[in-house]
Amino acid sequence: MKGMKKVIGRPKYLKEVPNHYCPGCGHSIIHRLLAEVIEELDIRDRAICIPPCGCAVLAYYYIDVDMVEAAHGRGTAVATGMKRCLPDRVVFTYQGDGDLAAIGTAELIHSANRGESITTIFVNNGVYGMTGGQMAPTTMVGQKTTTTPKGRNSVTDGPPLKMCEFLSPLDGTAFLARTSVHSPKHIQKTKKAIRQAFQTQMNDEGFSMVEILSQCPSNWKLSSVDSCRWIEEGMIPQFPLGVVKQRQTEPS
Amino acid sequence: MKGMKKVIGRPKYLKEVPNHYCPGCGHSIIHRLLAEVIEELDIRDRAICIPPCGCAVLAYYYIDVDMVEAAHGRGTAVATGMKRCLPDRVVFTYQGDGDLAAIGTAELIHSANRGESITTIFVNNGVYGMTGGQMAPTTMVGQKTTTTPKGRNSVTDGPPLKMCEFLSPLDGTAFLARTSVHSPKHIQKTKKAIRQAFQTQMNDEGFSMVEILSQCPSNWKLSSVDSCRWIEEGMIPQFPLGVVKQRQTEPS
Amino acid sequence: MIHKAIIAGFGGQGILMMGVTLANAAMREDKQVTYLPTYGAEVRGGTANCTVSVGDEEIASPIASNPDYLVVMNAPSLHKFQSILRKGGHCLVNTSLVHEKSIRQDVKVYEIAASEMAEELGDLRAANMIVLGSFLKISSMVKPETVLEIVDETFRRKSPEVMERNKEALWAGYRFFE
Amino acid sequence: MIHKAIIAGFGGQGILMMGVTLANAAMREDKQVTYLPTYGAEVRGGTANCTVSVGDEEIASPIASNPDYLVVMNAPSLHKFQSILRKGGHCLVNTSLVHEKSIRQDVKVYEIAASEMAEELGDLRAANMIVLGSFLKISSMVKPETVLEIVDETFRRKSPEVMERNKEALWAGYRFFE
Amino acid sequence: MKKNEKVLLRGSEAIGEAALRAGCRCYFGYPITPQNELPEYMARRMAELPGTVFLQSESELAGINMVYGASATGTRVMTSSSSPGVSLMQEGISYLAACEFPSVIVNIVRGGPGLGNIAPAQSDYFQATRGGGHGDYRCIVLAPAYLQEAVDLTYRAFDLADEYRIPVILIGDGMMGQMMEPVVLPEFRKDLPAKEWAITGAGKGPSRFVRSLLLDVHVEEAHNWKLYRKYQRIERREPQSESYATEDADMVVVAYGTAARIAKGAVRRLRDKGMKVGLFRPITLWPFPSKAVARLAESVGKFLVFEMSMGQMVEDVKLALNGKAEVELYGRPGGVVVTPVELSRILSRRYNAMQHEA
Amino acid sequence: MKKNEKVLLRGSEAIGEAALRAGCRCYFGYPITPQNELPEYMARRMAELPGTVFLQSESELAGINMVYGASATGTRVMTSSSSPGVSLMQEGISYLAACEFPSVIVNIVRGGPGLGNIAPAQSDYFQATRGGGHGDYRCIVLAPAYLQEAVDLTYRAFDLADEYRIPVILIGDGMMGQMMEPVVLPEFRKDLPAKEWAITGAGKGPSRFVRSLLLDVHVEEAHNWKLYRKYQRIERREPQSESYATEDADMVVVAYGTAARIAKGAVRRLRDKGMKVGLFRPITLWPFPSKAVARLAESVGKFLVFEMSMGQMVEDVKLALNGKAEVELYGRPGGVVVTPVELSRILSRRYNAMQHEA
Amino acid sequence: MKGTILIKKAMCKSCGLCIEACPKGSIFISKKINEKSYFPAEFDKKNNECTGCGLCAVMCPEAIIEVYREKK
Amino acid sequence: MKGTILIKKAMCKSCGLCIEACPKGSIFISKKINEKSYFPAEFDKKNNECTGCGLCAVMCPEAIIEVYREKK
Ligand SMILES: Cc1ncc(C[n+]2csc(CCOP(=O)(O)OP(=O)(O)O)c2C)c(N)n1
Ligand SMILES: Cc1ncc(C[n+]2csc(CCOP(=O)(O)OP(=O)(O)O)c2C)c(N)n1
Ligand code: SF4
Ligand code: SF4
Ligand code: SF4
Ligand code: SF4
Ligand code: SF4
Ligand code: SF4
Ligand SMILES: [Mg+2]
Ligand SMILES: [Mg+2]
Repeated sequence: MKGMKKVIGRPKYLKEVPNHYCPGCGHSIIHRLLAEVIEELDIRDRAICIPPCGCAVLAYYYIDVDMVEAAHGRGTAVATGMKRCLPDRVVFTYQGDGDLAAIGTAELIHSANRGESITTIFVNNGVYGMTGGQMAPTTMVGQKTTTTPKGRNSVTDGPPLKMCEFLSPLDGTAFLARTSVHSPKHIQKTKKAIRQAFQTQMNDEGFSMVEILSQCPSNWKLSSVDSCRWIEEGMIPQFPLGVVKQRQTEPS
Repeated sequence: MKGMKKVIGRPKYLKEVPNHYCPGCGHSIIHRLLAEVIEELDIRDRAICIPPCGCAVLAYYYIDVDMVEAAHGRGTAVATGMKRCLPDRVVFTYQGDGDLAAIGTAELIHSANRGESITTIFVNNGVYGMTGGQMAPTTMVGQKTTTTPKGRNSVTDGPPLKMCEFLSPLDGTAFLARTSVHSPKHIQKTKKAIRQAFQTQMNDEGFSMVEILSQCPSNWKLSSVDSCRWIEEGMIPQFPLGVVKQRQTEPS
Repeated sequence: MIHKAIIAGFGGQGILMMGVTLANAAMREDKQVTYLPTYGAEVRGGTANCTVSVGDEEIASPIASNPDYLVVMNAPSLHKFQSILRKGGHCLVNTSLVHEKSIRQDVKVYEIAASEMAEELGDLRAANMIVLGSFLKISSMVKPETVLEIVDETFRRKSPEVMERNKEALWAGYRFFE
Repeated sequence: MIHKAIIAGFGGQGILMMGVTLANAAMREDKQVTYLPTYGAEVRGGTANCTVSVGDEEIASPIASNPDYLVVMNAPSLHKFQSILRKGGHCLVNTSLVHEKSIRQDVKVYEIAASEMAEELGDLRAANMIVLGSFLKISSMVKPETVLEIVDETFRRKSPEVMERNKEALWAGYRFFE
Repeated sequence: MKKNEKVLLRGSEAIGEAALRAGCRCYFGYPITPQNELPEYMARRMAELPGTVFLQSESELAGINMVYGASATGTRVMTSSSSPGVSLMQEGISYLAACEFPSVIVNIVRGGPGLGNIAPAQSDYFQATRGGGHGDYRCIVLAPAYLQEAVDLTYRAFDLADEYRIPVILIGDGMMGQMMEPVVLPEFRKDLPAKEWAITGAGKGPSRFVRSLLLDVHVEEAHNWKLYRKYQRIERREPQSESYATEDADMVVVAYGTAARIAKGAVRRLRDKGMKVGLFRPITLWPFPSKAVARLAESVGKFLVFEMSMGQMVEDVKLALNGKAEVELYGRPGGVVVTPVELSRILSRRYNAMQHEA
Repeated sequence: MKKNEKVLLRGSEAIGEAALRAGCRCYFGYPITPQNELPEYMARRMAELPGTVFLQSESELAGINMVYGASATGTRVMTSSSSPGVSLMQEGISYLAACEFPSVIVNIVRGGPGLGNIAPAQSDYFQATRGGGHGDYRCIVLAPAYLQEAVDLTYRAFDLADEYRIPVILIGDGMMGQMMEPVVLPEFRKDLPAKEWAITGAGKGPSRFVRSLLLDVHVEEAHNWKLYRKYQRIERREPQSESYATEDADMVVVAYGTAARIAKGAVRRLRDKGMKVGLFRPITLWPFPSKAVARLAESVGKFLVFEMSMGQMVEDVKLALNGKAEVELYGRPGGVVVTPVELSRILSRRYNAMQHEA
Repeated sequence: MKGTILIKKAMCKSCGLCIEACPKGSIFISKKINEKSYFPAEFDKKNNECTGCGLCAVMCPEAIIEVYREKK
Repeated sequence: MKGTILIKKAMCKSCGLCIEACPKGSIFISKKINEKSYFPAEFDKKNNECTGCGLCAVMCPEAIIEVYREKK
């Protein structure tokens, strides 16, 4: 474009293909951020992603790094196996809330407690996206899902789990942050948090996780724009944003 | 005995049989306390115990209440199934630290978060007793076990998990306490905590757990008396005793 | 004899509803019937389709690899399914959303601008009922009266207005090919 | 020919060590050998025992359901195993801890107050070596020299003193039945 | 809904409704495609039915152990999942079998191994019939081919589970789960008999326990033989199968579930062309209807096993026939659903080859 | 330790040491009796060996998925457990098979089902050979009967796993794990070939991925057939067995592992008494040495399968013989270990009955 | 005009998030359906207020918006 | 004497915890082995200082100590 300079474009490591995500889905935004951070940190050669069973199961089609698919919930165990064999790689799992906070609870907690030098990108959209919108451990009280037709009942189903806060007492966790991708401002903050998490790993400080509130318009049965509003008004009060833990380690 | 009055004897619901526990083992003390509390609360008719895979697997031979053995780590899931079908019974799991804090992590956390109206008697002896003294999630840093021949290394194995503190942020937990059975005084406190936990369940206030530091002379390779000393000097500093959480609910 | 129809379109077009209505009508007529939707792919896509099989003998496979009828409500569906329509089969096309022509010469094609017609009727969402009406005309899988009965029962409880509008749409589509 | 011995006693008596030493010696003599301890019951008990099989042909089962030799280091072990000792078999008893007599008349019984002897030697824990020495005498599964070699190698690195004391104990037990 | 009225139901809903009518009072499960409609149906329906428990478990592992707990109390209980989820239940199923806790487990099988896909498949046959868990045990395995049969077998599954104190696996696939067919629903069960073995608190009586730890090998062996005798009883009494056009057949296709539907369509086509082909359809996969198929071998020389897998049931057919007839496999793994037309082509080729040889 | 020197080792340690010498660099596992000595040995030894990873996983479920991760990087990796723990690994094993990740899994089988006991048993045969997980897949299953063989097969297991990119299960029991026998250890493997399929970061090249999700049924089917062809290759090349005193035998006992040792003892006794009895011992349980046993059926009329279970391998023997000889089962479940003497009594009774009939 | 954007319409899913994000109202939904049957977002060339701020691109889930600014 | 205890020696495992717990030194380890091959704890009848405080019984893992106090 004559007289014009490109200031934003598609990141280098986001493959030039259409994705399968629903319109307005937060996963696609998060994919882009990962591609950007990987480019900026120049770690494409040594990054390994472990995509989940969940809507992001096909992440290998989109982000241009090596990947190994994990069984549902076992991402951090797989990452542990890989990282222990390849300590100089940047190994990260990508997990949904069902994957991470329900079926994968034990693996997550023990990986975090061991302080595995891995990073978890935790996409909290409050539902099981891929399987069609069932209750997730992070579903809000009162939220209707296909398995809570009358809304999540805190008495029978329990309240939503706040994973960042929950993990923070564990010594092994070095960086824990909750962000969101419902507005440009929050997207930029998310990117920063992802970068910090990777950096934490590269400094070998311990386990790092970024929990990202992410819109699932299809299963929330809201428009993309209303989904962003729901994050702002419905979710953030329950899941406050910010760095939940950042361990200060002496420079070594 | 003439002129004398029996002030302490074997509790009614502790069966009159020798047990299989090693000399000085904390499990046997805890069994007795359970029998006493069940007698005092008069709930022998409606108590159901779910013994674990662990040294206490044979608890049904000793404590005179109905029991259903659970697969290793699944106690709270089994208890959930039972209690949901029999809401007026007093359902409690009996679990070791390997059972509860390693393989059973996910079931424990989700049962606690749902606020299942069950009680967990959590015997923390810092090792896998039954299988011969391997590292448990609660093994102390530096402690030698058969799988940590050079002592638990917090870098590769992570530090010990403090389960009471870990569970306390969960809304579903109503009563959480850590006690010990290494001295008569602490034994009495443990009994009180067990009673409170059962009472919590009977008031339908939510999930209750008593974590009990318990001696395993055989695997610690210490005498019974030294084992008690190790609890006092080695474990309690890491696992502070006391009521960690007691939810105040309005009388209903 | 068994007849099979594939109905295909977007997610929100009421495709599955058409199929279920048809299947219910067939059941009411005591015919053998199966209905099969494409199901909840673990990965989302924008399309929906279903297969209805109706006949007087046990239906072996609920899948139609060679359907007698094809109802296409959008362009991708035409691309996807036209090749498997049986020779001499019938293809009903909603031309409001499908602008291309079928490339096959060996099938009968019926065209209806259902969305426009629905707009005229005052309810864009009734397009599926219009097409269903047309389908009843060009096929003979079930009687239109039975479908009316089903529509009546389905919507009466919800809203008599919607029921009336749907019935109207159904007849409009039916009459279109008279 | 294959000979089988069961050695049984308390957990802390060095029972398994006796068996392993025997097995090592048999291996050194190029015999066929298996060693089988009772293993880590998921539930603890106070007893320990092991079975050593030595022979010149492949050993089928490492279990002895009908052993040629029985070495009992405590009373419960006598109760547990005496009935399976083969007719005419040999029963070596540590009378320091086993006060009852064997009830069987069809076996040869050898008695030694090993604990007292060990105390005399100045090391109560050497009782197992004394009994092992006696066993070498009454059986002929392996040569005492080979066992000495093994004991030498096992303990030399740890402590020459302990080695010497064990050897002494071994000979004392051996000589007891000379 | 009037009595005996036909209703058009989706497979998963038909199964769910039949379960509720059979007295199922507890459902524990975890989402997985292609069976999500079943828990979702249970969630909706159980919210209305008093005295029922619907709980979405945190995993299949937790789910099967909740089933174990509920069953221990004598409650009729069900879970459902699909292949990977059912793999996670194997330890639990082994425990259920060992403790003789009745339970109904629905497996809507998908393509595998691994994550595979969600298309119809029959590759969990071994897992279901041989016990994917450890130890000697069996589950009754029911494989409906029609939704009416799915309803009837689900209803029956709870009775079988209670009668024999055994886990019962109902096996289907995504096609069965998603399709709709007219069905007549059975009546709601009332007054289920009490289970005197159930663990419900000792009351005034002696305390009891259920466990599978049997440290004494002779006790464990006795328990194994006790189970074995039960399994033999089931093998004698409960095999079920359908024979179609087998009377004068020269060749018989053996297929179950979805594959059997397709096979029946294919057989019909071949019969129309005058080929003497029949269909044998096992309805119970375990106990396998060995006698019935062996009886056919008295007159039939060739059996063609059609499975949506690389060949698993074929072993049971061979075991049943023990060399008495030729057994061939036509396996289509990975979720491919062939059409009756395609299958009829395959069959006619093999039929003609056979005729040629003879 | 000198080269080729005999050493007296406990079974579990022999397996552990052989694994390390085979180039195993990673061990993940969870305690369970009767195999605790193996992880304990690995913990001790790996603390000394640089570049190795020992990690006690929080469960068998986590353990098998750590194996999966390590294997994905091309590292030789092992886990071990016993029956209930192996049941928990079934999903993971299915994924390993699907992704063709080489791995070695040791199952020191115990009595079951459920918690059972820790005595020697062979009741996980189905699980190991048929795949207790979901989907069409196979694992190579090796069943040593002697500790030297345990060493050799463990060593070989890693090569097989790499060569065929397949999970290999080494199956033993508590007796094998606990007993000591003299063994000669193999040399430490050096310079293992690089695996170009391993996922280690893209480097400068194109990025790669490994997955088992294959949504397109035709792609999944192609993958299944690819696996199938591999399995057929293994079935052609890798069956191993031992025949003992079968040349002139009228009756052959079929047994593996511990049972085979006992059977050999019994056979020797019977031979001493002049009875023409032999032993066929499968060393690979999958691929089952079907051809070898079928060849025996040319001269042998009766096969007696001796299993420490209610009868699982007996199916493979029947399938192999396909009616060509009589197959009988002598099964002892629950952890009971019969003695050679007892077994020889059983055998001689059956032998005499057979002679009588003939 | 300080800035402009390019939308790869063929890949647009019509989620509307760019429109919501644009402070200048420079984007609208096109009336012409794309190959994927979505009505794609379109840059309003007449609006002329685009500052090249990039918010639309930051928001776009499909990463199909390129942002250009006048060279200084 | 204000108190006394009864130890069911046959079931004693000689752990010594009662001895450690007794403030009065009223318990000792017997020299006579029991059926389980343990040297059981024994009440020191001569010591005569037992107060019946019950600490030994509270501590005993085997729950085999009965405590008696003088009737008031
Ligand atoms: C063992 C097992 N159980 C269940 C599933 C089915 N499954 C696939 S993804 C998923 C959950 C998806 O939810 P989440 O993790 O929140 O990811 P999202 O799709 O919302 O991003 C489930 C239950 C599976 N693949 N494996
Ligand atoms: C699935 C499974 N894995 C492993 C085991 C073996 N096992 C039995 S008890 C136990 C742990 C015992 O430790 P803990 O829970 O701390 O109880 P303790 O014996 O110390 O009281 C283990 C690993 C098992 N029974 N099942
Ligand atoms: S279902 Fe939800 S999470 Fe999944 S792709 Fe669609 S919007 Fe995204
Ligand atoms: S091993 Fe430890 S926990 Fe188990 S019975 Fe012995 S002392 Fe108690
Ligand atoms: S760059 Fe800024 S002003 Fe221009 S279209 Fe995008 S959001 Fe609007
Ligand atoms: S944000 Fe992207 S995908 Fe959404 S409407 Fe705008 S350009 Fe299209
Ligand atoms: S009751 Fe008190 S004083 Fe008496 S023996 Fe026991 S501890 Fe000692
Ligand atoms: S505390 Fe009990 S078991 Fe221990 S020594 Fe005293 S009486 Fe014996
Ligand atoms: Mg989610
Ligand atoms: Mg413990």
